[in-house]
Amino acid sequence: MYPKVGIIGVSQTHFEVSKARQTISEMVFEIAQNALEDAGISWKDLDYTITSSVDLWDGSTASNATLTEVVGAVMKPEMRVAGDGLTAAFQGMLTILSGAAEVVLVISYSKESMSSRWGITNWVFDPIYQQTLGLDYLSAAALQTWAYFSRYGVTEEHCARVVIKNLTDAQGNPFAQRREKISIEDVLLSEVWASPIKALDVSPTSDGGSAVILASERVIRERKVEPVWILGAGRCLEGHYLGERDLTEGEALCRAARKAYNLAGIKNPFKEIEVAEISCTFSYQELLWSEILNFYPRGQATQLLEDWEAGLDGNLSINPSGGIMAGNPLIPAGLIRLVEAFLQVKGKAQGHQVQEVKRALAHGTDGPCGQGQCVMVVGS
Amino acid sequence: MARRVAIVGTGQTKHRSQRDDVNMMEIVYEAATAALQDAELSIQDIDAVLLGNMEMFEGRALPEMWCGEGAGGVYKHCLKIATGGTSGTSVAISGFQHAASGLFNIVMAIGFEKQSDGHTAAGMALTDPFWDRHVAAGAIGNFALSISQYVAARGVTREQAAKVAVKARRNACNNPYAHLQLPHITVEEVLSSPIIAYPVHRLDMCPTSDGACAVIYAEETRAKKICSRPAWVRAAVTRHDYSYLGDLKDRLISIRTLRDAARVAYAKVGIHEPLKEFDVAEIYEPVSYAELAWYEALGFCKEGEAGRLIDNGITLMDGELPVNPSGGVLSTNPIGASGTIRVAEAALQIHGKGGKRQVSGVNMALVTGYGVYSWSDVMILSSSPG
Amino acid sequence: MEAESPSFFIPGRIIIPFNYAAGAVASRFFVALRDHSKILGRRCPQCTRVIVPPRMFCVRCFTPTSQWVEVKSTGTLVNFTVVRRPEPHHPLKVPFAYGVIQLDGADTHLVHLLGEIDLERIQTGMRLRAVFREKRVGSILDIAYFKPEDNEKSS
Amino acid sequence: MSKEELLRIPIKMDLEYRYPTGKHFTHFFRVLKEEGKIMALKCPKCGYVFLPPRPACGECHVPLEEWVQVSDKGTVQAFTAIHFKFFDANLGRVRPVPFGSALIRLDGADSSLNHYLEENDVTKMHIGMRVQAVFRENRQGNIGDILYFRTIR
Repeated sequence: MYPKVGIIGVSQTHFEVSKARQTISEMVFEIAQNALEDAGISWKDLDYTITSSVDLWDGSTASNATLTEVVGAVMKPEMRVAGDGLTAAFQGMLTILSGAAEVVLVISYSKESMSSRWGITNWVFDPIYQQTLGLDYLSAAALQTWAYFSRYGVTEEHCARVVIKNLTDAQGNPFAQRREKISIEDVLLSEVWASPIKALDVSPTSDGGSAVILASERVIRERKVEPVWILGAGRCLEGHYLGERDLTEGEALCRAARKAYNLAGIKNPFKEIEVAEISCTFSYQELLWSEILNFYPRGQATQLLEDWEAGLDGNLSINPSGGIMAGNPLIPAGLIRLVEAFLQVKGKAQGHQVQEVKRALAHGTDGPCGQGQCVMVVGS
Repeated sequence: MARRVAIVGTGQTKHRSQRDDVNMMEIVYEAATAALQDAELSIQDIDAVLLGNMEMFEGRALPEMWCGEGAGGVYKHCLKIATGGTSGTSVAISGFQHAASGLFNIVMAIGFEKQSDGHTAAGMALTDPFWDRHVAAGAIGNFALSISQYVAARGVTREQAAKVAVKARRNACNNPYAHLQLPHITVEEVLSSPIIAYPVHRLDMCPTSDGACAVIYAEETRAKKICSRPAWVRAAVTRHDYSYLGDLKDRLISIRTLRDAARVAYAKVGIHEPLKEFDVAEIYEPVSYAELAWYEALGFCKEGEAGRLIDNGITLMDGELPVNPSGGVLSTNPIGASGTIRVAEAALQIHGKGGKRQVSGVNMALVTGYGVYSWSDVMILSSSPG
Repeated sequence: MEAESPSFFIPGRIIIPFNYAAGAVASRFFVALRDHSKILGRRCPQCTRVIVPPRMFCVRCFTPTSQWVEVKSTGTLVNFTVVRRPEPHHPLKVPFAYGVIQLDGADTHLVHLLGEIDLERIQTGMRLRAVFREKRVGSILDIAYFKPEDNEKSS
Repeated sequence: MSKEELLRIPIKMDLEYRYPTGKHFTHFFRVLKEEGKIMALKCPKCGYVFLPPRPACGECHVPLEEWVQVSDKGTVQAFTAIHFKFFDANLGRVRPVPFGSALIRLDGADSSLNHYLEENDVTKMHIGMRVQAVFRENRQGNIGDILYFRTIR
């Protein structure tokens, strides 16, 4: 991809069930300050801020309005992407490519402890045909799980192993929320929420957020910083009505990934990418998305469990941070994946660092059953 | 590095207080297909679709999931921008940035709102839960407070404000899409309409509308092929300001966000005498008094002279600088679309497709957006790529 | 530094009665459900699919649909879930089931509730029949649920 | 076509939120509740006194830590009386009108507080008018502890 945009700094909060000691604006200020410090720049260097948040999650209208001073946007431009945080990073990249800015703060957050995750996601469904049926992200995901299971022979046990894998990896991640040691039986015997999805198949609700600082190639050269470059990115939406979607084919993700891979010049992602941080609110999604991202042939993502369990995931590590399964709010989850991808490429991922990461993939999703998808490939 | 970009097509719905014949997603479809038709493009030609809307007004979370279908966003790059009242101009600016970035060639930006589905005033009063929500009375309350300062400082009269309200609704009669078309409205009528919040009379304020508006951007080579007279985007500037209603000392009087955005945009294009150099302006005036305040901030006149501008008919259709030939927000207000409509109407004037509201020989057009507690967007469109 | 004091919580309850325009196409679909217990679809002139519930335009072709088609109130179950975690927005008490149903005569699937059904014995491929509510108001819930076709009067 | 019945789908939103007051607002509301005092935050760099308090100064971008007590008396910067009825999602019903409201700069603060006036007759309001906070008897630790501002001489 030319011209280039680089990531020069990142930050994330510790993720917690509730950050009641902070208001949203206090939390966001902390995230922004830490990102600037990480990038070694000051507030005055910022040309543009992109926020990502959703009014209903925040429980107020135009909720970014109460954040102007803490995101550095007093008398400066701010744009809010009302959805996935990784898509906000995409918008931030475009802001630079279009010449509108050279240094951009992208920040995304959510406090799920303030409301009810399933109650809010019911309001995503169209009010005419779906909302009054009581659908939410959980019941929709359950339909997607069955569709995936029945077409490709994946089982509940596979999904339980995904949970174990993530929670084990999360033990190396100082920011992770859920790090307890549990067994496959614990997952399989946990309360059924919407069959076949059980309580422990679902990422816990979480408070927190993250930020990245993007900069133009000119600024990066001038400041002589070592960035992580954005090599490619793609975003795609698919249809909304569940009955009209093929829930196992993931057409939106397929197209978003194709676009990102093409821009990054990637032909075989499994070989050419060392780390993938992908957004999985539900355990089955790690397997499903891994196939659609073309890491594994269709129906064979369970191989990633075999590889991980044998300690042979050296080719491509998926969610070494423990991912969303260890606790990230839905809206910033994609941007947190980008932060993790950055840390891996920089070699700064501490306890969960994968060796010799040249390229990493970040994935974000919003909407029911991955209706909206965003993929970004970054590298040194 | 960035590419030149122009608006090559626009489409609007017929805006009304209540559209029962279409749902929220279908109203988006109506605008999208109208814009495609105007540009003589098919949905396959579009690389990215961007939506702008105020989600709380219809109680939606991620409305682009449902309404993205109507926008033609299925299997495309599609996302939603929301920045309060400036959502409509923000999504237009995002659309411009998408096309200028080099990653997308033809981009559609759509603003929409279906206010009849919800309670706009209720949604609007859901400001921050700790301070303003307790007392806030939406945009009307905000403006009423701001206007009390403006009137005291500048001495504009309620008759002068009413003249703005009259101009808008009369201009709207030339616009087949406008919501409030009142050919015989008079200053007296505005002044005798009930006070909704001192000193604002009902007819000083914008209506609530159902509607959607789409604009299509194309990068230079495609723009020239698609459109015989493209409306080139020459500047797009955003300024936001502090969080709480009481934060700004002199709200409409200085409106520093609009002043600064205009200063930067004018410098970029080389505008020195806006009243002379712009051929038309489509500005976001949710209330009559605001238009007068914007005249000053945009440099159409000296401070305190806005009343004279309207008294002398400078901004009427046949004046030196027609402001809002479309009828403006005062005539049509589907909030998430209101800013996008400003952009579309300005582009329409450059395209020469303004019909009865066409101003002759438009080469340079000014667009503004307003939202939240004094956030501003300024765009400049021109018949010349510069 | 003084010890960090615990937060208060400002309770906020957002209560807004929304009233969503169904639009002409969905209205006619609901009126047929309400007045005649009939399920209507729309045909896309381009891809010829019969879309149920009907749309004003085909999402795939971005073309207005052109023709009303009545479909059967019977169909085949293609996917389902049994919901056991209660939520205030649910229309039924848990446990209950959602089904994705291929209606006879339709080319798309319908998402709806399943009822009069043994939740332990739901299987894809089951034949289902719509059960209409007695008091119908013009809503997708005018179909109360779908029940197994061979299961007369329920258990 | 014109005779076709057009339907609407009613869905009532009723969502519960718990907004934590965090570090700054907790202090403000605690002092308001327990001591009946109004506190504001001062920027260490430019000296601007913010009310409502907040984590940072938007011009200087520095964290705000220095609490200063401001007066319960202040000056009206902007005023109105609201006459239109609207559905208050917070109350779940229409808010009673008319009511007076104002932006009030409390003595010692630089920004203004948006609050109710006791007065709802605009002919008795003006910019520069002096007002004083009237507190609720049993204060609970939220902005409603100030009932409204009454006109003083």
